[in-house]
Amino acid sequence: QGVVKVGFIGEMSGPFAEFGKQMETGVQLYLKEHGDTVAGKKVVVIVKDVGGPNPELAKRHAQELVVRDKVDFIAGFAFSPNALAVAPLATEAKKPMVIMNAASGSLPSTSPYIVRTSFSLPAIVPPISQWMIKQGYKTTYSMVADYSPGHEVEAAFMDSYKKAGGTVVGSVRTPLSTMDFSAYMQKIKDLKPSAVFAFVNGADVAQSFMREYRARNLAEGGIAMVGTGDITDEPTIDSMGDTPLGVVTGYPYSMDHDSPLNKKFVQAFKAARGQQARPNIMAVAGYDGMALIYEALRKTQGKTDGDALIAAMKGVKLESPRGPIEIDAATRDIKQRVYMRKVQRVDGRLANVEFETIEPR
Amino acid sequence: MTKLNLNPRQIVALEVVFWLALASTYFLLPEKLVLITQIMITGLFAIALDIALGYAGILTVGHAAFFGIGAYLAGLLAKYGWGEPFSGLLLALAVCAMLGYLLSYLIVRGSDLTRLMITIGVCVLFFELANRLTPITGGADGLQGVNMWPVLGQFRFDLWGKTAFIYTFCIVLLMFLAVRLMLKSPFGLVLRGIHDNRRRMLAIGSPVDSRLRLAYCFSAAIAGVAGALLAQTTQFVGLEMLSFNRSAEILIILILGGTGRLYGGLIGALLYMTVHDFFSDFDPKFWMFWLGIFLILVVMIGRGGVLGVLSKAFKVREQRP
Amino acid sequence: MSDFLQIENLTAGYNDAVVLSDLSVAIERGQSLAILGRNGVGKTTLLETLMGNTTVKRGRIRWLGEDITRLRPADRARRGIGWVPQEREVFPSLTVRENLEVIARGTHWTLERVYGLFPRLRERAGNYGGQLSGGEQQMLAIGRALMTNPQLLLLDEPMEGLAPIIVEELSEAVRRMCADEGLTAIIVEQHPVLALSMSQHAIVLERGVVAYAGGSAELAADTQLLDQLLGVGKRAAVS
Amino acid sequence: MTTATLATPALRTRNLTKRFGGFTAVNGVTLDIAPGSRQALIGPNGAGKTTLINLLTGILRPTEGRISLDDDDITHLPADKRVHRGLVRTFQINTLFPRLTPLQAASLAISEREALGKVWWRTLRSCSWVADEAHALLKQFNLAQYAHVDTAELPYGKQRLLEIVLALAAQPRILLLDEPAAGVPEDESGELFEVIAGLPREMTVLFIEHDMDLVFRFAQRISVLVAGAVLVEGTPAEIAADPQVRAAYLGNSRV
Amino acid sequence: MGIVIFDGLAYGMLLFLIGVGLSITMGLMNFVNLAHGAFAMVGGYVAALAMSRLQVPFVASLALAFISAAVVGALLEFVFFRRLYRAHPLDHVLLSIGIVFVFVAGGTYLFGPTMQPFTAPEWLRGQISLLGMDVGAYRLFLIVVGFAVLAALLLLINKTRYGAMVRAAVDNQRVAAGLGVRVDRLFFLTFSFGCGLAGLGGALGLGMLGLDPSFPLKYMIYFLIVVCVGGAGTIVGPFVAAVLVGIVDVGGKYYMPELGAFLIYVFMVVVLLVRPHGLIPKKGLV
Ligand SMILES: Nc1ncnc2c1ncn2[C@@H]1O[C@H](COP(=O)(O)OP(=O)(O)OP(=O)(O)O)[C@@H](O)[C@H]1O
Ligand SMILES: Nc1ncnc2c1ncn2[C@@H]1O[C@H](COP(=O)(O)OP(=O)(O)OP(=O)(O)O)[C@@H](O)[C@H]1O
Ligand SMILES: [Mg+2]
Ligand SMILES: [Mg+2]
Repeated sequence: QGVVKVGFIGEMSGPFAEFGKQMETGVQLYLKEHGDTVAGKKVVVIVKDVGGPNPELAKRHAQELVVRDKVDFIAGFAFSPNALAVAPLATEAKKPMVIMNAASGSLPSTSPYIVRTSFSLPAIVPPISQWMIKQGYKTTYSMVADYSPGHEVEAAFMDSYKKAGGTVVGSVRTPLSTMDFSAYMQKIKDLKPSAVFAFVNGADVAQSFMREYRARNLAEGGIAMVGTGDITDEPTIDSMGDTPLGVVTGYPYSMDHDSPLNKKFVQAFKAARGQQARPNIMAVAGYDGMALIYEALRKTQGKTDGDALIAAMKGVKLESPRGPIEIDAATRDIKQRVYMRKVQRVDGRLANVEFETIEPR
Repeated sequence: MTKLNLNPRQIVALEVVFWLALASTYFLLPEKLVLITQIMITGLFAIALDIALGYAGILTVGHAAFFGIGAYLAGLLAKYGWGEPFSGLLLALAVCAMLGYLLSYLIVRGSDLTRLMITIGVCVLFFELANRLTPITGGADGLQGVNMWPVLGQFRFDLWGKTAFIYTFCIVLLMFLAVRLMLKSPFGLVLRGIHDNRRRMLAIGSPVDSRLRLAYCFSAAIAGVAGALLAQTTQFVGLEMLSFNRSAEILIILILGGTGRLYGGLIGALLYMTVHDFFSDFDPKFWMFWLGIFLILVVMIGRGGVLGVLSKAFKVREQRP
Repeated sequence: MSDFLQIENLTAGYNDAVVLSDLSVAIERGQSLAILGRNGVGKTTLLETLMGNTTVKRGRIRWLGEDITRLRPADRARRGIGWVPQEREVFPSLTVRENLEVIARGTHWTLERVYGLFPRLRERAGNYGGQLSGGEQQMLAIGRALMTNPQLLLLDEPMEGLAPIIVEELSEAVRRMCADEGLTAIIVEQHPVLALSMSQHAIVLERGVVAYAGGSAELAADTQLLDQLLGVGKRAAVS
Repeated sequence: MTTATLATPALRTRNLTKRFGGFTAVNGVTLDIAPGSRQALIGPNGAGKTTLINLLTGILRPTEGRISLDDDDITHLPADKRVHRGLVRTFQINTLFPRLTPLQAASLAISEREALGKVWWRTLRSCSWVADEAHALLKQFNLAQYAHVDTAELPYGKQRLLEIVLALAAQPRILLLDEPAAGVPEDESGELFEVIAGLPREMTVLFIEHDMDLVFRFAQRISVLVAGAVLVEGTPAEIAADPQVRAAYLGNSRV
Repeated sequence: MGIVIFDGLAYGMLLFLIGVGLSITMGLMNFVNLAHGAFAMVGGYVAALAMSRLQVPFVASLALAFISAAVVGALLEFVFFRRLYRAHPLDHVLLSIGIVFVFVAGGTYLFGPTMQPFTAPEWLRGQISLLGMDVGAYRLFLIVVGFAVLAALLLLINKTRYGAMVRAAVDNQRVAAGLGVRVDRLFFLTFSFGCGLAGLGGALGLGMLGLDPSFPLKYMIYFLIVVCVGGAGTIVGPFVAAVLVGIVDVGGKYYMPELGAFLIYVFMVVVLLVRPHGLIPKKGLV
């Protein structure tokens, strides 16, 4: 019996350990649920830790996975630079590379062997701005983390929000190391826009960000908080107390998405990681990434030729815990819904409750 | 404890053995070539730091500034159409030397803590600059499209990292020999003197500050070359190459190996990265714990890093200076 | 047998290097001792050993009937041994006053009394130790040792760098304290005449062993022996 | 004209003053030191002798006043440049290279003198004359047996000698010695001063010393500094006889 | 304007509260203690868990945070740090970084990689009207505690022999011991005290910075800035520096947000170029 090897490169330690663990849990859940054999081949996952944005280590791991371990797929990647550093290698080695988080817009175009099962940041922003206008938020202050993903989000937002007829009354890029958001919130309070559009760089930042939003009574002053789902990410939302209640975000996945598949998924996730654990988009992308790999292997009947595999992946449609998804045949990027959600208390915990679904164009 | 006596000739023999052993990994560990290549580059970077820290006594936790700038220079040159490897190295060398010399005016003054903070500050500022200049540097996503031409027009950088290994080995050896020569030169002795007693150096007529500036410039240039090597062999430049964390990590590597000891940087890199590699294979989630324990053990067993401990077991007969 | 201070068959040095070998000396209360010898014979090492700063290989040190060979330096000081180290070693980042007060114990010696002995220190009281002139530092080091109210005072080249007039006053003061206040001194000096005039007994060290032990007055009188041991007999005779 | 040149002092200060905060350590010192002279500087502890040397060598900047070397104003010249002009000092409190051997330390001083200080492209070993000269110097001061021992492990007295060796390695024209004999045994301090006295006639030597035997044996002229200012200056005989000096400094010591 | 300065002051106070312990271990005792944040983290976790699991009141949990960080500090001092006081500063770096790694990994193992939840007690939530401004109650509390700690430390270090003893022992351990200073005990107490202060700061930081296992690494530079810009080894120096850094940081974010991360580092470099020994240099430095 043949073996198919999947090299998984993720953040298993350090400040970003949760990222890697989410993706890896998703991967393992899929294996557990569907057995480790597909098309007559046994699937083996080899886990490598990069600990954070560390392109040369990611590339080294990838190179070793290809040369020494002879893997057939490379997967994982929470950070775009790690994925971007490996992209040329995937091209040269002709190995399909499944991105399970990295959200840089142009990522799939950097190698013909890349597919993405997570999401692209710029892609989820326009639905949010359109919803804001519909909601009557005509003036907005934009606040993004000062690094390239933040820049991408900012550009996408400015563009789509203005096109939809809104006015951006001000914008700021917050340094990654910002610990104290008091000045930014004060400024917003003084400018009185109808909403803030926010994207932050991490869960740790989101906590103090939300706390300051509440402490200054911005919500009471009629300034709504809207953002990408990163600011109310499930694994961290419990650490925020009541501060995010009422915040609206747009995102491809909520743990509280109402579907049987998702219920099963969440349950399995909790069984694997403990009752307090919360899956987020990375876990789902990991899960779907494996589903995609299985699907491709089924199509090639277990053949592991890179070109055949990538061809098999194009246009695949899957039912994911987040809803239906499709790998765009042209771009190899994911096509999926964006859900608008509001933070509410459900069963005594904070949840992103979906209230509107925007289908992909 | 009886000390093993070593005479200078035996030491040179040991050095040759060291480099031969390093070269032989090409045949012995063909699957680990990338790791060893990166170890050599990190070792070179640590040697660069050692010139500033171990020999000139300039406490710096900002050397990633030069490493990163070297990397960006080499990367940008290749990205914008001139992928010839040696020119990238030369460019990094020249620019970083110049930059190091200019910055030395800010750094070679004040106390240890001041130098520490100024170097950190400068490094963070460069990091932020690169982060801001996204159109040029790629920002946090990193610099893509670094296309290296074959070395000498012959040897492509291959998937197995063979070319990268040999190329890196040669460059690192070359730089190492230059540093080795420098340390045995009058200038090397001057640096040890300044480290030992700055006041007396002034009294024997040494323009201490200008000597330190030269050392800093030297150190910056080599750090730049190391960065360029990494950029070329990885064919990618990440913002992290400029980060404070990298500055701190290289400091740990150097201290682990032993400062002011020529081989400290290489040994430190070898040890740190293999231990890191081992632990992160063995326990990908908690390697940091084991690495921490390892560092603590090294300090508790003996001071002055690995070479500091070794040097207590051996006695080197002084050679005539 | 005295039970003031006894050094028995002491072998000591730094780590592996043995500097003092099989050295025995005993002194009694009020009977000060001069230690003479050329550079590097181990005079400082002997004092450092009394303070507990060296590696003792063999032998014992008994102080007031108690074996203190393994006692920690701080506890020796607290049992009444005052120390003036060779290179002064005042605390550079403490003011003169802090230097004196920081280790003050007991009441016999007070700030005022030290200032009385060295008026110069009073003038510089607010200056930092590191800013003092060499001689001022020397005074401070002596004053500091006195502030611990010692019964035994270890003086390692205390006169180095002091002006002649201060040397004169200081040696007189030490003589007086020994006579009137029950203080005992161990004096290491490069100037044998001075040291011998301040002590009752003397030893001459040669490469870590005692080459001569006897009365100070006898040694001072024996110019030939002085010349033989220290090469300074002629000069001593002249003055 | 020629007489005028001959009379030019090797080192001259005019109204040299140094204040630390409110405290005046050196107060309007005006000195002329003739070429080739052997001059002593004495005075009570804290009189400002070391501070004066620090001013002369550029370790401290004067608050007021000027310093000239061979008629050139060097008041603002950096310390290392003064050494290259031949103005070299030793330290009262050992200021050596604890982790270098005496041989390395001497070689270092010689290399800096020979402008080899920034030569990094050739080994020191290939400049064999440096080590040879260093060896010769160490031998002259009976330090040859310690040539390869770390300075930190040298007995104190030998370290004092190394102080002088390092100064001489710079081939001074004017040598400033701050208590060179302190800590050196009596017989050897005599020998040491013989060596100092035997230095080339054209070398100017200014020394601080508290050992009056040595001062009166070796000095041609003596300046007495009290409370930062020059109290008197004169020949040894004049100084010995001066009642003011006796009261402030000498006491009843045997002179 | 007023509110910006107030916020900056509060932020600076927090930096002072966490950083001042470092000024003691690093500035006064000359131990390059990069593990300072680890002790702050211990205090933070103890306070957070005491409050959430054991329902200990906030103020009592602050005391617990001080004590537990001091005990952990004492333990590590006894096993590791005391052996290295005389070692080269770079050995300090290696040891303390090793300890940081262990704490970060240990923290992740015990408490998971995510932020600790923290809810300030009722009386510290909301806003309070002060001088016509609506100021955060928690921030006001930080300012009050900051001044109290400052006053207490000044009394301890300047009005007792304790501070001089530590400085003497740091200047010259051999001689201090030879004159009767029980250096071991003195350093033990001082180090533990510095760690306790870190723990207190870590607990107070819960309401502003939050806490996760990477705390010791994330904020290391900030503590260093406060201590070095202020003048290591003093108490007033870090205080002034922390307040300045706080106000510059908050003011910069409000008035010149384009400068972003540049501002604080440019500020630091400029201050250090103008005053190489810090704003208020340690006495006796020449
Ligand atoms: N820290 C040390 N480590 C090793 N050896 C040392 C150390 N300090 C001194 N020595 C050696 O011990 C011997 C005795 O030195 P010591 O300082 O006791 O001499 P001394 O009689 O006081 O000389 P001096 O008159 O110069 O002060 C010398 O040979 C010296 O080289
Ligand atoms: N940096 C300084 N700050 C304040 N006072 C200082 C400083 N340096 C020296 N002094 C003071 O200046 C005076 C002169 O010191 P100096 O070292 O010149 O004396 P000296 O004549 O060499 O004395 P000695 O014979 O004791 O060596 C002393 O009282 C000293 O305390
Ligand atoms: Mg001695
Ligand atoms: Mg003096």
